[in-house]
Amino acid sequence: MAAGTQGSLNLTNEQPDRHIYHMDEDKHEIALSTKNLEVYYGDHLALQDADLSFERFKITSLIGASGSGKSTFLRSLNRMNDDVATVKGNIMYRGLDINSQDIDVYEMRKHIGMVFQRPNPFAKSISDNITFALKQHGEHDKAKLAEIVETSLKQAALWDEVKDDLKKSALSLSGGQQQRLVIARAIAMQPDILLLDEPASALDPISSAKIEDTLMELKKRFTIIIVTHNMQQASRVSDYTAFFHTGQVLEYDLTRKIFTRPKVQMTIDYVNGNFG
Amino acid sequence: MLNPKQSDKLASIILYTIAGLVILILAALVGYILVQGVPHLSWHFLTSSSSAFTAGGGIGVQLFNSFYLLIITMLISFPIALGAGVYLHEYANQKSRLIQLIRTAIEILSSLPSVVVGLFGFLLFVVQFKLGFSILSGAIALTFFNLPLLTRSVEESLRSIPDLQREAGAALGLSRWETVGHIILPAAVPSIVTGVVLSAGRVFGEAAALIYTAGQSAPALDFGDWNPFNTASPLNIMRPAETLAVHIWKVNSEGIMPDAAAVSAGASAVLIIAVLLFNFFARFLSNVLYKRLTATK
Amino acid sequence: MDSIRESLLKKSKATKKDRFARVITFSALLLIVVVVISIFLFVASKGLATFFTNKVNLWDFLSGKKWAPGQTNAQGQPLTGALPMITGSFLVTLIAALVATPFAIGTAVFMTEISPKHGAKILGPVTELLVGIPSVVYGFIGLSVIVPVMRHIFGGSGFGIIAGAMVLFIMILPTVTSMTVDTLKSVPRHYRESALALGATRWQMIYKVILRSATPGILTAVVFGMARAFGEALAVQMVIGNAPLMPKGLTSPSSTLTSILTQGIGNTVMGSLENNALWSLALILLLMSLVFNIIMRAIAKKGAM
Amino acid sequence: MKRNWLISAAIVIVAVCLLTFGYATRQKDNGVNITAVGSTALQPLVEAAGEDFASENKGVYVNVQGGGTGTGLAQIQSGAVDLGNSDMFAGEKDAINDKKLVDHKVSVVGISPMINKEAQVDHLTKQQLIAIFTKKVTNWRQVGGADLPIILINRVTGSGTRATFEKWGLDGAKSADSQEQESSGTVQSMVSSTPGAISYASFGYLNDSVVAPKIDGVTPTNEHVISGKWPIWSYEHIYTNGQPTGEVKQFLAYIDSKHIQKTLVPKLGYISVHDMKVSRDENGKLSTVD
Repeated sequence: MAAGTQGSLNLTNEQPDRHIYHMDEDKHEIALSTKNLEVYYGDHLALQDADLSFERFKITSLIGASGSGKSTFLRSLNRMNDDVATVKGNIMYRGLDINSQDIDVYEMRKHIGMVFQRPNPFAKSISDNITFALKQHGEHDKAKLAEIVETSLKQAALWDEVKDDLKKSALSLSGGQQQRLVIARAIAMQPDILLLDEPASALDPISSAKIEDTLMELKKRFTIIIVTHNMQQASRVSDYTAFFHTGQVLEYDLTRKIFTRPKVQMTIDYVNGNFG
Repeated sequence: MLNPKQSDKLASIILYTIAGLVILILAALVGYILVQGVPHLSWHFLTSSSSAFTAGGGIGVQLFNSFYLLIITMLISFPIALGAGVYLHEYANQKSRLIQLIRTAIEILSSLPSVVVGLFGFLLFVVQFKLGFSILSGAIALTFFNLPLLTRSVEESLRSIPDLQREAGAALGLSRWETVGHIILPAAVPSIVTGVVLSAGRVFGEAAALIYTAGQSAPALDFGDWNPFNTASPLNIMRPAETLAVHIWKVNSEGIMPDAAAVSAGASAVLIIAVLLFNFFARFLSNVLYKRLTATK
Repeated sequence: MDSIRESLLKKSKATKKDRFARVITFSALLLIVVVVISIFLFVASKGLATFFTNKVNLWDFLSGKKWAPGQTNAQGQPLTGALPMITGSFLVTLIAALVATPFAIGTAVFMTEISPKHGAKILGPVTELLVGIPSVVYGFIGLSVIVPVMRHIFGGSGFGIIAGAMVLFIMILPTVTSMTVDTLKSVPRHYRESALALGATRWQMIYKVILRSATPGILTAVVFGMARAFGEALAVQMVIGNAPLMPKGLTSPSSTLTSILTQGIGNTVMGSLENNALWSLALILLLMSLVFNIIMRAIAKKGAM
Repeated sequence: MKRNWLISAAIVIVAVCLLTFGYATRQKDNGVNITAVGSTALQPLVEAAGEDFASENKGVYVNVQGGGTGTGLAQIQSGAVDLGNSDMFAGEKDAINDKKLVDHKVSVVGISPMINKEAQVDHLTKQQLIAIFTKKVTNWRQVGGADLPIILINRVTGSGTRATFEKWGLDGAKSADSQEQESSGTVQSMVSSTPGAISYASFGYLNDSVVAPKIDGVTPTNEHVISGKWPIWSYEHIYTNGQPTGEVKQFLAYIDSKHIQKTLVPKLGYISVHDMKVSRDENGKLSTVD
């Protein structure tokens, strides 16, 4: 379809319809990339033609108005949409197309973790929330599990608040704490890539700031892709930003470029708060 | 015309009256049964075996049969209902026509008069498979009658657990089965137990499906013999077993013992108390189980 | 690196277990389906024998007013008119539902909007308790309490449609109420809050907002109760008078499909016309519960839109 | 995880061991089971006799179930059970082929009309009784009682009691359509609680709460049945498929024995066949017994 516009840098002064940053595999280590990704809900085409590459140990923000397809895109990356939608195209990870039927989905999700908009801890104790999946995956060494609980809670900046009552129900935590617990739970799996779907949108400003700090810390060890509504948040934490509009990626570039000199008119409007 | 404030007041009064009336009706119902029955209760009544035509018969065997049959029925029907409920809600494609058809079929089965289920069980199990009038035949018939309700309630319980929990499991690389088995089901325990308690109540009170399957005679049991292969053993599942509800039905319809009315009233009260105790026990168990499985205090 | 690639391409243990679980749970469902189908086939084969083996005219069966399968009319046709029972079943069910609905809604509103604490504490256990009472006990209470009251009010014998409907009303009330409570509870909180914020009185909020948005759920509860009432046998049989006659009024003895079916089935010989005719009644019951089910689904679908 | 496995394995092993042990040590004399199905009226008698019989003959169990006369005859005809209990001659049921069935009359039961007390009627002529049940008479006043409408309650079509009552009480007339009940107990409590009600049941259900009227001056008592003065009575039958053998034969002989006929039978409100001074065949022909 619009394949001609992508990949080549647009050097004319005319404003383009789309602008997709092309990541050179020699210069950047690419953790994940998509090719011609299309998502259908029934007959409805919710996302088309998404070709994006995500650099390792960087944070990439996905921004756009509600219904622009950014969450759909994110959820397709580790195939959380399999039950509700038809996803076509390729998702390349470690040289494999993980959107193929041959891939063991459960195995893949161990490496591509996800955190959701609303905190969803299990109705278990704080430490069980973190160790449960690890136990299921075959880790039974108690000392090691305890260590993982501590490090992942520390990484998620929750350790100091809960270290004395790890046996307490996770449901007794506040919303912000729950969300950080969920992040701790995700990173305890030692994934390669962490997908975050508006992780701070349901939280108060203080919790939200804490989560941002956590993210900055985490990007040293994980590749992070985050969907957000919050422009400031995107500009503060991310290295790259993709702007979604009506089911298409209109612009993808370094974050500072998107927020200072966007090339597409729609992006300018959105970033400046003219709609959305 | 009334102004909004007045109509608000009037409505409140009406609502209070209706709610009060309903509670009154239901309380009167339970009270009536208890008041009629409790005076006839005695240790002798609860433990001795029944008598066909003289006064002073008890309901000991029937009481034991009711519980035993309930347990056997649950042992057969609960795993099936659990499996089917899990498949219907966690695995099946909800939009599939076939699944919708199956759901409809199951619900229709649940509104079939139980006498039809009983006769079906009679012709198939008692006569065809030569299981005879036995606890086993009765339990299978009750299973048929119980499955739709139980499956439906398992499914409803699973539905009440938010999808967020399923997503959480999936995002950690847990398979659907691991998520269901370790996260969804434990969280659904209280509401599944409610469903079990409700269907257990129905099993307790069911008579028509059992008349032709578990039979309506209660041979005396030897409570010193717990070998399930002996005929007089309480645990034998191949013996005929009249339950409390069937006994009430029989006493009311054909009973010629002089104290038929008293036996019937006493047995009804016992039945209510038994259901009450069973509910209480099941709730207690579900609380313990829920706490153990979810580590919430 | 390579080990991860390999593990992605191989089916993991979890996947294998998951497939196994899928097969197991599916076979449980399959088992139920087999049971359902075999019962359907069983009832259908017996019930249709009346028409195919005994050559009873379907129309005569549905519209005939005289039920005496052992006897024949002037043309030598067996008297298998099921209309009295069909009418009786519908009347008791409808009246029971009509009476139960306002009570159920009123109680449910009281329990969710006015006094939620007491509501859950009282209704849940009572409902669970009442389903455990054998219907024969309901029947006897009907016989000793409701029938004399009816006799007092309306004269005559006291047996009849009204008495049957009253017993059914009490039997279905807890179920319909608790289902209605569930529906009301599922109305989102902000509906209430925004209505109250707009200055509505509590009654206006309940009437215009909550009941409106809960209507499909309430209807489902009522239809569900009707389905239950339609299939109930023993209790109704004792108070309705159980005479296979067209109901002359709401207080004259009449009968329902289930009552005639239940009491006749042991006294007829398997395979005879008398017996087959009873199975035809069972078939009607099955078809009726199919209809109730379709209605419930239609309501649910409409509510979802 | 590992420990849970061990525990469940241990439970299964213990359960299997217990079952094996139970199976190995079970009583080996689980011998003979006699199954009887049918008339609920006859059930208590056969049940009680069966218990006595089993205690005297170790290893024999008599399993008695109700289900109704129709069920009993159908099942004995198909050979699914050993004994079929019936309130009527098998030949009276159209759908039963009685060629292979062997009749064993175990007792006689008298049937009487019963009337609610408020009707204030304690004697009727047979003509009046027929008029009442055919709805030619609709108020108790017309037969000398209170001014109260008559409420008919019948047993269900196909019941033995109803067939007997119509044949001998109404001289073959069919009762008018009315409400029907399945069981004698229900009928009895309905008549006692419903003003103006009339129905019928076997003598065992008569008590102070209802009135059993004289018919043509004869009171419904066992003596009058035995002498043949009270016409409404029938045999209780146990049918076998072919001539009985072995334990079944012994059991039938046991029921027919003096021991049962003199004790259990009268206790249950039945009349021993041996006491009868009259007998009746399938077509209703009455003859005197010497």
